[in-house]
Amino acid sequence: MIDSIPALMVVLPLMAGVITVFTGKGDKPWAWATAITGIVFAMSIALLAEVTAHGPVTYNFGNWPSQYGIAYTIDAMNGFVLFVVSLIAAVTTYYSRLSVKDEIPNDRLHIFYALWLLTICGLLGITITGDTFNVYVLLEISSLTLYALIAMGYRRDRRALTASLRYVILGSVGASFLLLGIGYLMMITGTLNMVDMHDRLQVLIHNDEYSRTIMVAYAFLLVGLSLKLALFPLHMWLPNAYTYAPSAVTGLVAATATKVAVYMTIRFLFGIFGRDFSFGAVESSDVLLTCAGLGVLYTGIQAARQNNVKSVLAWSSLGQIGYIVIGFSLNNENGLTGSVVHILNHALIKGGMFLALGCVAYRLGGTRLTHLKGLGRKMPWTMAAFTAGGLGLIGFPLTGGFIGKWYIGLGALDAGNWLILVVIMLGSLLAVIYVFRVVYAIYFGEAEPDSVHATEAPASMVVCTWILIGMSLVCGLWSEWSVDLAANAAKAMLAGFGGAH
Amino acid sequence: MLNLLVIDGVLLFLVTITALAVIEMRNLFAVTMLTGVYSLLMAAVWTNMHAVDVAFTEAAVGAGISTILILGTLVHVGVKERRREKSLNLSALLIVTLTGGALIYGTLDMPAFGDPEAPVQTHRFQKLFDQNVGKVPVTDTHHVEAVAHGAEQHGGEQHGAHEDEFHGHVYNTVTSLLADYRSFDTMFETAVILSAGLSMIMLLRRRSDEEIEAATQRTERVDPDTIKTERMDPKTTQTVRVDSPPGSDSSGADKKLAAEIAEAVDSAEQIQHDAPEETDKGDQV
Amino acid sequence: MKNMEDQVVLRVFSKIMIPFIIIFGFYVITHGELGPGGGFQGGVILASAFILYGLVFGKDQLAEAAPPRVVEGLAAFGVLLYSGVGAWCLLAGGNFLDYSYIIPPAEGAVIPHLDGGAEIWGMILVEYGVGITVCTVMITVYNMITEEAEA
Amino acid sequence: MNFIEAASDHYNYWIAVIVMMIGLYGVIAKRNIVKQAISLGLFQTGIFLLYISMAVVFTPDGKMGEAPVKHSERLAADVLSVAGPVYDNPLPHVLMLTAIVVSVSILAVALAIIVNIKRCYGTVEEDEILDIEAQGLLDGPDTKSNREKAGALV
Repeated sequence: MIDSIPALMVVLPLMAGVITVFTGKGDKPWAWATAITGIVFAMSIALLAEVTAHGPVTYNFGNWPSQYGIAYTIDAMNGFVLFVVSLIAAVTTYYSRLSVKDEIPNDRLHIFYALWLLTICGLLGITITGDTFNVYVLLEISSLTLYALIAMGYRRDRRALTASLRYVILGSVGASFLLLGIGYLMMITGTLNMVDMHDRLQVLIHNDEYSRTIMVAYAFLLVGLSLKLALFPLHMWLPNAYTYAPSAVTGLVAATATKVAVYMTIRFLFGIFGRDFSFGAVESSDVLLTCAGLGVLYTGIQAARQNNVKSVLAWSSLGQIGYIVIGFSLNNENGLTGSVVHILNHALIKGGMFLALGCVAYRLGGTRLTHLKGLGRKMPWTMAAFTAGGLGLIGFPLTGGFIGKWYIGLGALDAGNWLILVVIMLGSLLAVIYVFRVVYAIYFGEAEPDSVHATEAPASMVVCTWILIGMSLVCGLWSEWSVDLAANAAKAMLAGFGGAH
Repeated sequence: MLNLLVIDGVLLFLVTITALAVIEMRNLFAVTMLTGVYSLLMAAVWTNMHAVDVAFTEAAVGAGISTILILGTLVHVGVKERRREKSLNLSALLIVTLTGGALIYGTLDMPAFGDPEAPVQTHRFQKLFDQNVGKVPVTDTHHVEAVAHGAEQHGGEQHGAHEDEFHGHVYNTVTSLLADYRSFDTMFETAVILSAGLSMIMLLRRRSDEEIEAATQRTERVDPDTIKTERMDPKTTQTVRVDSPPGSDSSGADKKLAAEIAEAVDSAEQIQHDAPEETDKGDQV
Repeated sequence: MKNMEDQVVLRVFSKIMIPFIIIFGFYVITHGELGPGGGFQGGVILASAFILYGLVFGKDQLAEAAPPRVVEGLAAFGVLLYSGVGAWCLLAGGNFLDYSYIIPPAEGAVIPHLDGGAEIWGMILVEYGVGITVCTVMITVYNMITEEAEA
Repeated sequence: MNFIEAASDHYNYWIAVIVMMIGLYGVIAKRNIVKQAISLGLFQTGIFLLYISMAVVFTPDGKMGEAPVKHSERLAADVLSVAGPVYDNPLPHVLMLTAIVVSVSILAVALAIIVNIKRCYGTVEEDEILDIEAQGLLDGPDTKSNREKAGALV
């Protein structure tokens, strides 16, 4: 059975998601989804252990050779991302019971959880697959279900609908650009398999054949992926979508969707085109660094101006994506390690903080700054988690957020790019402002009449919040294991495809 | 070849004109009909290019299901597009020109249209078409090394692959690729369709059966959401949440609550109206 | 929709047509191995029969002929059938979706059923999975988009 | 490479690009969200055209290849080892079948959201929606009274 884990990682959430339609009403869909995501999480650990111990694993669907059929290839890099995604999925699913009951019409819970599991299936599938067209199909599964899940926030705030529609339009344009890029590559390589495509491309690049086509394919893939990961000038869909989505959905999306897109970008830049092309033949490093650097500053300022705390965190997510992009655009081992480890830490922190806000929304029906005033005394545990997460966002030493920034900073030093260091510092300063603006309101604000009667959120929700926040603290204090895994992943990616060269 | 190319050219010309008309027409009903025409023309183009399965699908989906879908939407949203924008949006035109220019620039290096020597026609095509790829023995699939880069070193075949005798059993190679070689993709395609259906149910179903029943029994309907998500009075929010799941009760209290809430929401909106800087500054594009 | 119920020609003609459309739909699904067609196209054609029925005879009649709950259940069942075939192959000892294991192989065979018989079975089952899902989802989409504007 | 040669070699791709760009223009420039969703469909169809063009093959003597459905002649040719007809590549067809399905799914979800927007905002014109949002009137839940207020604004 251990051999089948790569397939089951994706097939299990798919089949389970479909079965959820039949589970009926009440807590049954939730219990079912929780069990499945738990199993998937356990499998991801087993897979990561296997990959770390014995190197890349390949799984051929239908036993067709990977160049002809569809194959999954798991190496240190996507093994790690799979672990992150399934961890967040398991925790948010367990968390979601009360929150979802509160925000989604109760006669559709089974459909909600079916879509939820299909989203997870899509995200895991994008991460694990070794076939470029499969990426497109799975991207569409995860996006389609997310559009619907985000739109369901309209029961609480109708702007969820327009946010979701904007996501539909921009997300589909992004996916279409991806499809175009894949089409151009297929036209000149004749294959869809990532490994095969990488080999063929290296030959073509070396012989300087089809160079204009490769260049355009590269550009379109990069733009499409940037849309999906919400890189600075292409970020318009993200803030409102995160702000108005149902709380549990925000927790899941914010922690995973953009991270998976980041992973895909790393895979395309380093794995398929190869770093010699991506950062040598085309000067994408400067473009990416500029966009990401400006993004960090701009989104920091925007975050400090928001009155809805969910929106503060959404903008801050964009800034953190900026750090991750900076990390891998530096094109050296420290930078890439920083990116990968920040994928984990930011997922934990941001997931945890959004879950904390979900607790607030559950008790008060909203997450505006005025709602949070004086909550430090009413909901001590939730607010403590929020504050701890906030410290992580700033990159306070001994928190998870620090580790990633540290390695990205080291990468910038290695690259001799002082400007980036300044940007990271300024970004952290902005983070101090927007985090403490909220934290001040929490502990020193005068409670509004709305929140006088607020009490601590239900234990199950607080515990889940603390699992994520606690893990981020643990990753800050004992960072060796996560950094080791990330460094492994970075080495594998820098070495070309799957570390097999 | 020439006559086929002429047909191709004429059809593509029509396609382009129809696409322009779809964009420029203001009556959405006409736009819907033109979308159907566009799809049928596309289906003709693809038949001409021998993509029969694709043409079949486009005709069924583009001209059939999409049209019904858009018409169903128009029933809800009305058929008139209001004229607010200028006739030509220059910034959009600039973006489009740049994108299109880049794409055309990329085609310059491509193999010519219909080139039999193009990589897509030579690399790995013949075995797929002849359906004699041969499977990897199951015991070999998990081996960790050599798979990734074994291909070129082992003469284009993964080592241990067996010659397949499946040769020519399915006449339609599109089906054999769709349902066998790449059947994993097709499974997700089916899942995409299912998620679209589930999303529609999630977003558009107005009420569950029980709710509809309960609603018809009341003299005046009270939206259960009003009670659940109002935000001015947390005490009622909590009591309602604990005591009465939405839609399960129907009483005068409901109506009274709803009236109160409507009033409260009114005043809240009034406040926001007076002080716009208090409102959320979410990015609006 | 109400007006359509008075149109005798429409009613009679669609009643005649619907069985043929359904037969054609099944033909297209099954014939996908030999000519153009397959689960997706056939599914859409099958759905069009139901949608025609709904358009001409009204939504209530359609709900009677194809109860929404059953339709939605079948949509999920189609995907389950597809992935179930894959899982069956997995349990039988092959990789996921390795159709040659659909009919369990003989003892000790490294690669079973090279003659393609099992492959054909797998493809037909899978095509039916696609067809069922597509057909029922299209009916659901029609049902949902024509849901009353104000509840 | 002169222009005529480039055009005669790639005109099909170019028309695909033009169709795509017409769709993309609609997505960006049009303010009616139904129109945007339809334009998105046009854009995607352009991509399908590009892929399908990729599959076409001409024989050296200038004939078009055949549809990738094997006829009995083909099988006979295999048995007799004579050169059979040249066939188009079925792989892009397969990919585009999947992509068409995806595109109609996106259209369905987009339209579902649009119908809900119409309910809640009373309009499907993007600038009017933005006006309503800018006035901060939609900060409340989706209720009947709120809906009517939004409708009254338009």
